[in-house]
Amino acid sequence: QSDAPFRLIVTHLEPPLVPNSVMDLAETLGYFDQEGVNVELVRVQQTPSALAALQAGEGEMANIGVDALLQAIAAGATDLRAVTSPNKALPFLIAANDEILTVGDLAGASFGVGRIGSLDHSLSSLVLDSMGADIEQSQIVTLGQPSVRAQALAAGQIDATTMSIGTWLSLPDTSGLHVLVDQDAYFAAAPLVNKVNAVPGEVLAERPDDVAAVIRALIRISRDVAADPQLWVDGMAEALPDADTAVLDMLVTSFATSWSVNGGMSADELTYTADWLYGTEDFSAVPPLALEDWVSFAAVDAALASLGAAAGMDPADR
Amino acid sequence: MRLGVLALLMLLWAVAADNVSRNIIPSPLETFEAARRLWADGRLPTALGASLVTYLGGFALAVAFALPLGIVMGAFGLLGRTIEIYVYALAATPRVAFIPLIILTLGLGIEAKLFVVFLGAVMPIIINTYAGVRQADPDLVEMARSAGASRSRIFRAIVLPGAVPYVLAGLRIGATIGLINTVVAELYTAVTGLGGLLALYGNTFRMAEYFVIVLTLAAIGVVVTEVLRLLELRLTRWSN
Amino acid sequence: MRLGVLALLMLLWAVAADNVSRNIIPSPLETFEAARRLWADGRLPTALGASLVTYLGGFALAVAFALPLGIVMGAFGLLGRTIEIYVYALAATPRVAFIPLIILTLGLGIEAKLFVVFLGAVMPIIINTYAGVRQADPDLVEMARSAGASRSRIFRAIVLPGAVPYVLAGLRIGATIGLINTVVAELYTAVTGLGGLLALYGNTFRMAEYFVIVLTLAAIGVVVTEVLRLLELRLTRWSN
Amino acid sequence: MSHSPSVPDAIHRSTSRGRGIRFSGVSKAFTVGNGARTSAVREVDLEIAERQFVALIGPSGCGKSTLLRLADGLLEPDTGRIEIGDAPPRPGPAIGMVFQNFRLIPWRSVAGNVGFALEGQSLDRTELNHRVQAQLEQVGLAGWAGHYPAQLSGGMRQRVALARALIGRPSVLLMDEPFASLDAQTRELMQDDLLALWERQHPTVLFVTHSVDEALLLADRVIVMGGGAVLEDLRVDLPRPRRSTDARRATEYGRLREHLWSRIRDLVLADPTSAFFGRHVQADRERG
Amino acid sequence: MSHSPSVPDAIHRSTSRGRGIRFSGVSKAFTVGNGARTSAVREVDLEIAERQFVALIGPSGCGKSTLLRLADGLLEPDTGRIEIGDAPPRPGPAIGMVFQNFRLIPWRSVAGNVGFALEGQSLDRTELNHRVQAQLEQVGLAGWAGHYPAQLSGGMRQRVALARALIGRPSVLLMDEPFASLDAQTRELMQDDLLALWERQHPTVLFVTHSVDEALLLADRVIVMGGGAVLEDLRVDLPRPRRSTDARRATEYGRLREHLWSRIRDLVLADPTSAFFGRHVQADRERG
Ligand SMILES: Nc1ncnc2c1ncn2[C@@H]1O[C@H](COP(=O)(O)OP(=O)(O)OP(=O)(O)O)[C@@H](O)[C@H]1O
Ligand SMILES: Nc1ncnc2c1ncn2[C@@H]1O[C@H](COP(=O)(O)OP(=O)(O)OP(=O)(O)O)[C@@H](O)[C@H]1O
Ligand SMILES: [Mg+2]
Ligand SMILES: [Mg+2]
Repeated sequence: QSDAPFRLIVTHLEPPLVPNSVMDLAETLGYFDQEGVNVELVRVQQTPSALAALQAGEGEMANIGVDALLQAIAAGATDLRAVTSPNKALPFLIAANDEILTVGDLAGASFGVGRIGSLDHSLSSLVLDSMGADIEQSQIVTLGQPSVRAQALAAGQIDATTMSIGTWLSLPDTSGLHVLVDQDAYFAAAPLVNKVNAVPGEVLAERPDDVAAVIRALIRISRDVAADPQLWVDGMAEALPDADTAVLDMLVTSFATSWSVNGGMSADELTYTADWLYGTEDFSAVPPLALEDWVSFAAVDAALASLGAAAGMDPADR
Repeated sequence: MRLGVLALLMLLWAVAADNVSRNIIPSPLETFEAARRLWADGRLPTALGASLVTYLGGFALAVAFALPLGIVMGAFGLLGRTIEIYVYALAATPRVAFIPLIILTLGLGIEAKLFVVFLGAVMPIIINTYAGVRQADPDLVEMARSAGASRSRIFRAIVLPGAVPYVLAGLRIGATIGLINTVVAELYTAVTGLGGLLALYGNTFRMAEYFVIVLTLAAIGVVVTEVLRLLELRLTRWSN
Repeated sequence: MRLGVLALLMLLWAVAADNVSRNIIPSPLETFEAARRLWADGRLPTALGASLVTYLGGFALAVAFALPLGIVMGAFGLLGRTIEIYVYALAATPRVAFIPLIILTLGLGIEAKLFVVFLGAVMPIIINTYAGVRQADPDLVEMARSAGASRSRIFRAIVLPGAVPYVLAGLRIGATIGLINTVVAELYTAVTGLGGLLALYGNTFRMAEYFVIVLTLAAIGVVVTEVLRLLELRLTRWSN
Repeated sequence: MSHSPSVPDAIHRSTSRGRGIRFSGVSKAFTVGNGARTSAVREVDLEIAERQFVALIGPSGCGKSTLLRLADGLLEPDTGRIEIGDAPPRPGPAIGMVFQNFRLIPWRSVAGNVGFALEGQSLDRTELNHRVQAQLEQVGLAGWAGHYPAQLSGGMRQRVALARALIGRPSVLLMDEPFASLDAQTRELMQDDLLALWERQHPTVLFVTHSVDEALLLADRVIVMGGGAVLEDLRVDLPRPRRSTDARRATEYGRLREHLWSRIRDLVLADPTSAFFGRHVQADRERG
Repeated sequence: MSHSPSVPDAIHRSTSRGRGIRFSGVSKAFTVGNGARTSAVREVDLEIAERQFVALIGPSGCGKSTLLRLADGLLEPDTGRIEIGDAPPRPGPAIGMVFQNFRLIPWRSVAGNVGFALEGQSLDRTELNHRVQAQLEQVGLAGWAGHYPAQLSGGMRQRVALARALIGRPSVLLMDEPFASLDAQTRELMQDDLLALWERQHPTVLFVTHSVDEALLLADRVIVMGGGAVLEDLRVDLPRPRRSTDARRATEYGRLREHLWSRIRDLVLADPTSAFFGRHVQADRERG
């Protein structure tokens, strides 16, 4: 193993209120150290910065959206590979104001999305479709950043939008708003992997042991948290002194089956995700990739070989 | 001469495109192709139109607000000294800090966008106009007083023409920042126009298209500053 | 006088906090509490330090680059006219367009941040310096030539001092934009400093903390422009 | 034209009768640098009757220009009071001022500079142009209306300043060496024009000059200043016109001239507060 | 001090011997507005010997200032050639220039303005200050070294400009009405100083004046310009010193004076290209 720090690029600024926080906790709770890898978290604001940094050699691994990874590979960064996913599906929900009582009421109401054709737009469309509503009946308002969508909802400028549960819970005042489609229903309707940890080919070739060690650490902490939710609550409370423990308790129950105890790399889920993405508008001009052209199972398999596969929530099918 | 530099830049670009890894820089040819495509399918004209409305509208508002304020600040010394510090404080506050407030009060539509452009363009114009007015030639002002000119006539005939080079430099800077803020506005409030395309192609790594948008923005900047240059030539004819 | 305006603003703020819905505007008291907390737990000082290094470093680079360039553009008319259009084009190109290139070439560290700040601050200083140099009094320049002054001495003794008000206005604008770009840099490259805190509290809707950061940024802006004001007073003593 | 004046003309005639100027205990000091103050005008008491033509003379830096700016209401006195007619001075076209350093507006043409003084009044465009053109002819710049100040010679600039001061048909004329940049012959022409105007319109004139001969040619009264104060106040009781050699040979002329010369020479050389005090004086030097 | 000049002094002495000025077929026109051109200097052929004191005289706007700027190398002639000594003019402290409009640097003190001309040379600070102070004393501004131009009277500003031109101990002096803003007595003082300097250092002097008397007092030779051209070139063969009444009564003085007067009056009044052509001339007007 190399002495150089292994830089893991994340797109959140402090441990987020979702299972992705295992990356932060693995560092603060010493899981990386135990695996003998010197991990340094590099925080950037958004996926494009993370990807640019990864390609510039400013980091060895980055936690990014699957859509961005597929786009980047199609645009020429052909050596990037997804190797693990500590938090396959971000827990999204659809929030709306109190005038919208059912998804049917969305017809004619305004609905905030990032961009036309962006992932959240396509996902919301999929979810609403499965519930018998057509998002195109709503008035689509493109708003960019998730926090802007939340602000716009809070300010009464739109009637509904998709956001992560973390964003929802951090809204200071949700009076007059409610959750229209909760995270479980959302995931059930759109069972997609949306974030993965990607590495460039060079790192895979030159530092396979470090990559495996990082994945091992992430799998171990995921398993420990799945077994003992209080571990997550305590870790988060330590990292976020301002956080409300009641909220953490509530969140951890809802995450009970969301931990990537096997590295979060199910070939079926990944294939399904890619297939679905290639059907969306953003990818209309992008030639589809075969699974092996954007995923590498070797590292996660090496980790599972030493740790053994866990049964239950996180299928490790190939 | 300018064309020579342009040719040189094109060459540099081609070389850079060839040598920078991972297709981050598209080649001039790809970019040209993308431009043709975007123009033909109507996306570029539509986005350009939307952005121009935002940009020119916000810039016009900024000029209409900043010129009088800068003049008044310069004219009434006490007022200027009192509020300049707040103006600078406001200027130094990142625009993103205001986005929530703007959404709350102005919504997501054209008003909010105009306001973001306005916020960006207004500061340089105020600061330069203020500086220009304070630099008025005291001898000429005294002469005008002696001729019985009213305060407002002194302003129109002496102070303002004397501040023209400052105001023009302020307009130049304001115009460039206003353009940048047009993109910001289109990203942070309802996503539209060139800013929206920039986000789209940036997020989906279509670098050729992305470059087309960047070059379009640069071209708008050039056109506006050339217009300002003509204005300057007209206004400073007297000094040869 | 200034303090009076300050008191008025505080009052306005308190009223706004009470009346705007959904806690978008925190009350002055909450904000003060948050400031105390952030200061005590060391987050604010650390972030402030990091941001100041980025800001002042990038601004210094911008000054060191823009002043000579503006002077040279103004001094050699042909050169100025040739490159000004490119300068304006560059100025009008949104910073975000360069972020991927910057990360690719300069990485995520302090170099990239300094460069983003530099990019923002450099334009107003160039434009104003250029305008100031071109406005040099031709009679004085001729006098200096008559006295046998070399080109460089004419510059140091006549043209530059004459351009001081322009340069100072340019520095003011550059300083404010540099500060804004400090936040941008801290958001788009490795997240640190006040920009990082701003994003953090903005994204998680902790508005009191958010306001603390905004006010801190405004305070930096005020301090820097006050320093520039002192500089101006020193440099323009001769005109009372 | 000459036998039936238009209504605005009549109005101008009526305002253009001279008004007296009164200084009572007027002092003015300027702050320089580190709070030090230079006294420019000290305790001036002076009463100038309406329609009087008064020359102001004195060594360089003695406060002449400052006194004129006070009289125009451009500076507030530190102490004392100034009145024009019965009221404190109010700057305006009714008080014509020729500044020592011209003060032309660089971005206005010659015509624009001259017209500036009239723009406050609601004259129609043609009337204004007409008057500007007439005034430019008067100062010999008829063909230069469209030129900018930077394109003029020194003497031309001074004549533009002169035209600007005169165009308002002022009842009080304050002139700070208005002919200093003119060649002697053009200067004579302008002097005669000024006297003719004075006799026609009867303004009160306060005229700073560096030339004793010019003072004696033009003025009813010569005031000598030194160190900010009024040192002497001489009546000039010479018959007009005074340009002829005969007039200049009059003993009264010679007496006044000699007196003023030596008075100012003493101020320049013998006054211990003078900048030239102690300068070697060629005692045997005679003057003609 | 006086019997053992320091080395730099010796150098200055050696450069300060006059050099001749030669104009051969020099013309200069300015572009005004819409491409029209005003001719300011036309076909001037003029040779000024080294150490000569030449006065330049002529009506307002006839091209005197332009000729001086050409001689200083500040303007390139459109046609013709100018030489100072054997080479084209090269601006520098060895050619002292007093501009008609002073051109002081507003942000420099009086001392800073005067010292400006010397800063190109590698003088040490004390030597420079010493020379500046001496020069300021010469023009009667010893106590004003720290003042800024805006705090000076018109005559004081002119004297600063004078000091700046003289401090380089120039071998050629180009002076554009250098005493126009001075009272008559201070002007005499400065005239005498200039003559003394000329006799001591022997610069070549080209001196624009509006006063025939000043020209005849100072110059070896008087050039009359009109409409951009040299119209007359008069030797002044009067004995020096010329200030005394006797000298002025000499018939030669009277003849020259009368001749120059009428020549320029004709230029101003009788020349059909003159701005004042056709102006009513009081034919019976006599001059003294
Ligand atoms: N703005 C000013 N600031 C400071 N001092 C001033 C100012 N204006 C004039 N002074 C001083 O006041 C005194 C009188 O100046 P003033 O211009 O009235 O003289 P003057 O009689 O017109 O001289 P000149 O004949 O040389 O024009 C001078 O000592 C001058 O330095
Ligand atoms: N920069 C310029 N642009 C255009 N015309 C000019 C310029 N400088 C001088 N002129 C013209 O050239 C002519 C001669 O000007 P110059 O200043 O040499 O006259 P002068 O003899 O010095 O007059 P004065 O005695 O009034 O100072 C004038 O008609 C003037 O209008
Ligand atoms: Mg004066
Ligand atoms: Mg001249």
